[in-house]
Amino acid sequence: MRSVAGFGTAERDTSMQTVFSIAIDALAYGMALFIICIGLSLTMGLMRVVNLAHGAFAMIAGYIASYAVRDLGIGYVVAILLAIAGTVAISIPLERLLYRRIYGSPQLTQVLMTIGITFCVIGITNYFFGPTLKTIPLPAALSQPVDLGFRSVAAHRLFVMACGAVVALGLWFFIEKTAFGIRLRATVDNASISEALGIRTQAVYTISFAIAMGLAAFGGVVGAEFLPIEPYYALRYMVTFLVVVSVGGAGSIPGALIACLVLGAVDTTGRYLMPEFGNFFFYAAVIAIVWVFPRGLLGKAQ
Amino acid sequence: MQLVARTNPVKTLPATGGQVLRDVVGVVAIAALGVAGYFLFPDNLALLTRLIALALLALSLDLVVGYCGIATLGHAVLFGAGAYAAGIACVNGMTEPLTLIAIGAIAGAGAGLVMGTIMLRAHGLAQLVLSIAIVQLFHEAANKASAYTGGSDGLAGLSVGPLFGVFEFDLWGRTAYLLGLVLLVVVFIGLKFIVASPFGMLCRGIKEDPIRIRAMGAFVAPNLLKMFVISGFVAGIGGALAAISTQVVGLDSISFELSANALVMLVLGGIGTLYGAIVGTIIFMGFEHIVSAINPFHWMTMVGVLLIAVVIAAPQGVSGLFDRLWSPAGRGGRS
Amino acid sequence: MVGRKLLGAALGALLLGTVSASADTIKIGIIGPFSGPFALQGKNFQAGVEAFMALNGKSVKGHDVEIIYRDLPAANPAQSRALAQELVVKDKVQYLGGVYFTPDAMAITPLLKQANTPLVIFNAATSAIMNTSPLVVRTSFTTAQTTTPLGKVAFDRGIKKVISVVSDYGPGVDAEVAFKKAFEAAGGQVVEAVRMPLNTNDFSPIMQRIRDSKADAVFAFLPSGPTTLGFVKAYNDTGVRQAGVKFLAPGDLTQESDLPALGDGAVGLLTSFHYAVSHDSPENKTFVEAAAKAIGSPEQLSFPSVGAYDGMHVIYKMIEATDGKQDAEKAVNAVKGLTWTSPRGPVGIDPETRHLTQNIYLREVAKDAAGKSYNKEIQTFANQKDPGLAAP
Amino acid sequence: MNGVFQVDNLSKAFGGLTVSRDISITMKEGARLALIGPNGAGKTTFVNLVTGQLRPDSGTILLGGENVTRLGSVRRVRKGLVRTFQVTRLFSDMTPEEHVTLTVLQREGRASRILSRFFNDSAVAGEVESLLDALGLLEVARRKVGEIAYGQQRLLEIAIALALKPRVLLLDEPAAGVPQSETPRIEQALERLPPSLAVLMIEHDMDLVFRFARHVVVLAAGEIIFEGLPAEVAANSKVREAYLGSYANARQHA
Repeated sequence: MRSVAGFGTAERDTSMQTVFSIAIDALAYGMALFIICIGLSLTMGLMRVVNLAHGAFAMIAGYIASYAVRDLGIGYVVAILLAIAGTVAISIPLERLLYRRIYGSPQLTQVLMTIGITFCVIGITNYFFGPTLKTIPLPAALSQPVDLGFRSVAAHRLFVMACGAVVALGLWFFIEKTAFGIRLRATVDNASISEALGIRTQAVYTISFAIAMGLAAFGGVVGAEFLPIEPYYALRYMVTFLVVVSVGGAGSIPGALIACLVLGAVDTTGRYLMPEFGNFFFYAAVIAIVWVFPRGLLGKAQ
Repeated sequence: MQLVARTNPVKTLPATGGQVLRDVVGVVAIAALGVAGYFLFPDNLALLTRLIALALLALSLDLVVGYCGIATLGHAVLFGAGAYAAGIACVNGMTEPLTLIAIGAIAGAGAGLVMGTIMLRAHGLAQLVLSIAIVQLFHEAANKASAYTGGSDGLAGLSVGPLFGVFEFDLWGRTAYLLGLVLLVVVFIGLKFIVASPFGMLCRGIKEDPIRIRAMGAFVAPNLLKMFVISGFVAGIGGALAAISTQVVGLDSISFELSANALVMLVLGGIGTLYGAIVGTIIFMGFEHIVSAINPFHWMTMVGVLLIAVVIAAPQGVSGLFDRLWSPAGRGGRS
Repeated sequence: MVGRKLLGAALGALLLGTVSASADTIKIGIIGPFSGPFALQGKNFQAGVEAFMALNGKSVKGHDVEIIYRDLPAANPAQSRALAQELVVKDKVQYLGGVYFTPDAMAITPLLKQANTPLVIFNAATSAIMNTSPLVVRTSFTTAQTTTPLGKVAFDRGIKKVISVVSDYGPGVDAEVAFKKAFEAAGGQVVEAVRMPLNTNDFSPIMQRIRDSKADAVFAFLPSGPTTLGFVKAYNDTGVRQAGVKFLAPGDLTQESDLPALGDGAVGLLTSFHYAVSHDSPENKTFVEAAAKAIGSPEQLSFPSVGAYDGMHVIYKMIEATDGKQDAEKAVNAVKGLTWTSPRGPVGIDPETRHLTQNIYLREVAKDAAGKSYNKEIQTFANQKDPGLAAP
Repeated sequence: MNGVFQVDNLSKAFGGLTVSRDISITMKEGARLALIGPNGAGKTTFVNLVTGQLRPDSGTILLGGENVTRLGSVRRVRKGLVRTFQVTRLFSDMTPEEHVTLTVLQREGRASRILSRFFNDSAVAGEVESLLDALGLLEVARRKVGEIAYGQQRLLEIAIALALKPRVLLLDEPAAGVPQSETPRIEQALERLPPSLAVLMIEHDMDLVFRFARHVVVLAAGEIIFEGLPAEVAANSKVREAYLGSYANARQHA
């Protein structure tokens, strides 16, 4: 009798461990998605630009970071900062020259323009850096496994989760509590009145765009362990980013966070339980969520 | 009821005729262009046939995007349904080409019914995402059902019988091209009638303001669904044509990539005119073909530049640009 | 509108019509993924072709050879057929070569008879292609061919229980079936066979399943590139490797161009394949030197290059046999039973199947003196035919 | 009291906020009723409830004796309950002729037809012309709506409504946003509405109300506070308090 009972407990322990283990994986993956996607949520929700080239900027950052760490031997954290700065520096002239023309344009025009930009970025990257994968070596502290008691987790995954939390809180504070956030929201609500009130809306747009690109860059580098950097990155994950942002409700930080965590959890659990139908779970969840929340989880009414 | 009862209007409106004339010219131009293509590029007919199949997809997409205002990135579902239906029928012994086209059209219409039913639930961005989810699910389903579809290896071994029992689908692709051209012209004329019909006007109205249409006493969703079915019918013809002419059906025919390409071609040409769909397909595919032949390794950048240039130079699409040139005074108000 | 379109058409004619054949030039059309996500494989095709021509000259028996490359970025049979048709009809190529993906090859084979053109496949690795036309010759491998020896070797190394994890597409399923058959024939047991979607980004749930299965080893097949990288990373990060689960795979997974990205995580992985860039022979040394020069940087060199190199060898033999005349049947007959020493070792064209008979090697990822990862060949299985074709 | 249109005890609340409370209205054929009230009184909510854009929490709506409370907005229109919009809802790319033709075709159940031409029925064309003529829109019949004057757009709204041959017509501020110079044309159009038609008009312009209405209902905070003849409205102290006073004040300040 005792042995049977003992066996039962062991069985339950293992299954609990499995649930925890899956939850941790799901959280890490969801947070990585969140960091990359939140910038897109801002551009789509606040600036009303369907920026399909978002992934292209994340990819540019990945290349910069990879080059910095591998070829210049710069430290990981400095490389992240460098990648963000570099990506923003590249994005600002693009905003001036190209994006400014499509603010307020029909969505389809924006799609055409940003797909064009994506193609160019892919082509140019391929030309200069070749088609191979580029890794961003992690510092020793992040590449070790950390023992959580019931299993070991790569320290990098914990780092990603922490980054996600910091980004979510920081961004929330920035948009809700700072003077710039107020200007940004005012500009979004009514650009012409804001302009009349003395807000320099063009500058607000430029800065918002730069912030969104900075977030893309951060996400591209930090998330590279999940979504490896290669020239086709920009197209390969375009759909995932677009889906996640829309499901969350464009422009909503908590919405994007919930969407990433929910979809991350569905994806991870689905792939564990029935890997052969992994994509079915993900997209069925997307359809179900959109069916119940036609404007996205926390999307605002038109 | 006095207003309605009065039958003798003071002034009489002249008959409408200009638009009809324009459309006759347009159809003749398409047919002439097609025949010219046959003689100018006798060695590129397979490519041109593929162009026609994709033009049919773009036309079908225009019905939904341009006339109903529904953005979709999953339209290849309808194309793929037609292609696979024709392909599976052909592998199972149904080799008569026109029957295969009909089978494709019906399958496409069925897929349109399913897709429309799901997509009409949402609006805007959420709708776009639904379309993506649907095309991914169908793609996955086609991959899973490899016993019927050949999965990722593609459905091969289609041996299509000769058209009318006489004209073989051969290496040079003349039969396939001419069949495609005739289908394109017929479909185009049919669609011109449909978009000019009361139903077409109703859909244009729904695109601009569904609430107004409801206040006029017309249902919105059933009409949009109807357009989805028509759109599926056209896309299904395109898919079946692709299956017949290439004798292989691959997963790419039901992919997000194909859907996105079709949308790019359509927007490039200009939405809501039907001409834009054809012009966009010719420009995109022609440009891609030329630059990828010149430099097979780095042509993608050039295509990107083309798209950006079009947005800057002709935000309404290339046919919009043409419209402005055609009647510089008339259409200034479009924004 | 008419004017505009005609202008476009005329321009197109101008651009397309400039290639005209000189009488004494034999053209070879090569279709491959030269751009897009598989551009690296396409580049390897080109490197193999250019290396062969650099070493063996640009003419055969006085006939000049000209190569025309056509880009087919992803599996797209309709486009593939259109390109092949154009190459045959317009560019008047006498030989077709290349083709990375199976459906693309399937789209071309029905054309060959009427076109009187042989197709030499440099890569596309599904067994069934060879049955679709007698004018196809293949100088690459099939997944069944490279995988089958792994089943026996795994059992011999004391592995009794294996979990198979493959991407859910043609080659993945081929690999699973071939491994299972060979491993179970040897006496082992495949405890679980998992097929996962192609576009999986996070593999940790799969790793959890591998752990749960209590297998001694995991047999894996994924398309090369980002997915493989993610899989190998997860294998290391989630402690599956530390738990002692061995890693077995066909060599597609540890192709040389991916090794720098895989890094230390790949060391010790066991794969079976027909070619390693590190293969120790004078023929290979010459080849690698020439191909590295062609591709620009030697790290990008990988297995499609040798498929292309040997493919060119076969095409040159065909040209020799037909003396420059277009006769597909004669050309194909001439290379049936042909044997030669390829950079990968001794090879021959099986006269029955027209597929390459070759050695398959068991390799282990190791580090060389300079700290670079490479595939170290540790065992040879000589003269392997394609089991997929041998037993239909 | 039985009429062509009868609303009984209609109520609606959003969360805790009651926007309509126990509203009852009866209209006979040929009625000319004005619904007035200060901003936020719930007038447009009332129209939305009656036409089916919103679901009432309780109450019934009878049209010609038939209970239509559970019908959707489209079915109500088809039964003859037609509205215009406070802010014009028109298709800027289409012409007035196309608007009215589409409406007539739809009324006859032919708007969803694929296999017929839009302009090929002389009976329809004749009806469209007479409607446009009656509202003075004939000379702009072939211009795009985006290019015609706002007053003409308001008239087109009425033309569309009339093309549906309504039994009950709800006019939501027909003169809103129309420049002073164009209001006479609107007034003229209202005067010439078919006499048998029951018309309910929401309006802020009191001159227009007094000229048009034979009966006035005043709504404040979602409740009817007055019902009677136009002449009595000004005298009613409740109304003065709730509405006219503040309205007059607002006007003086403006």
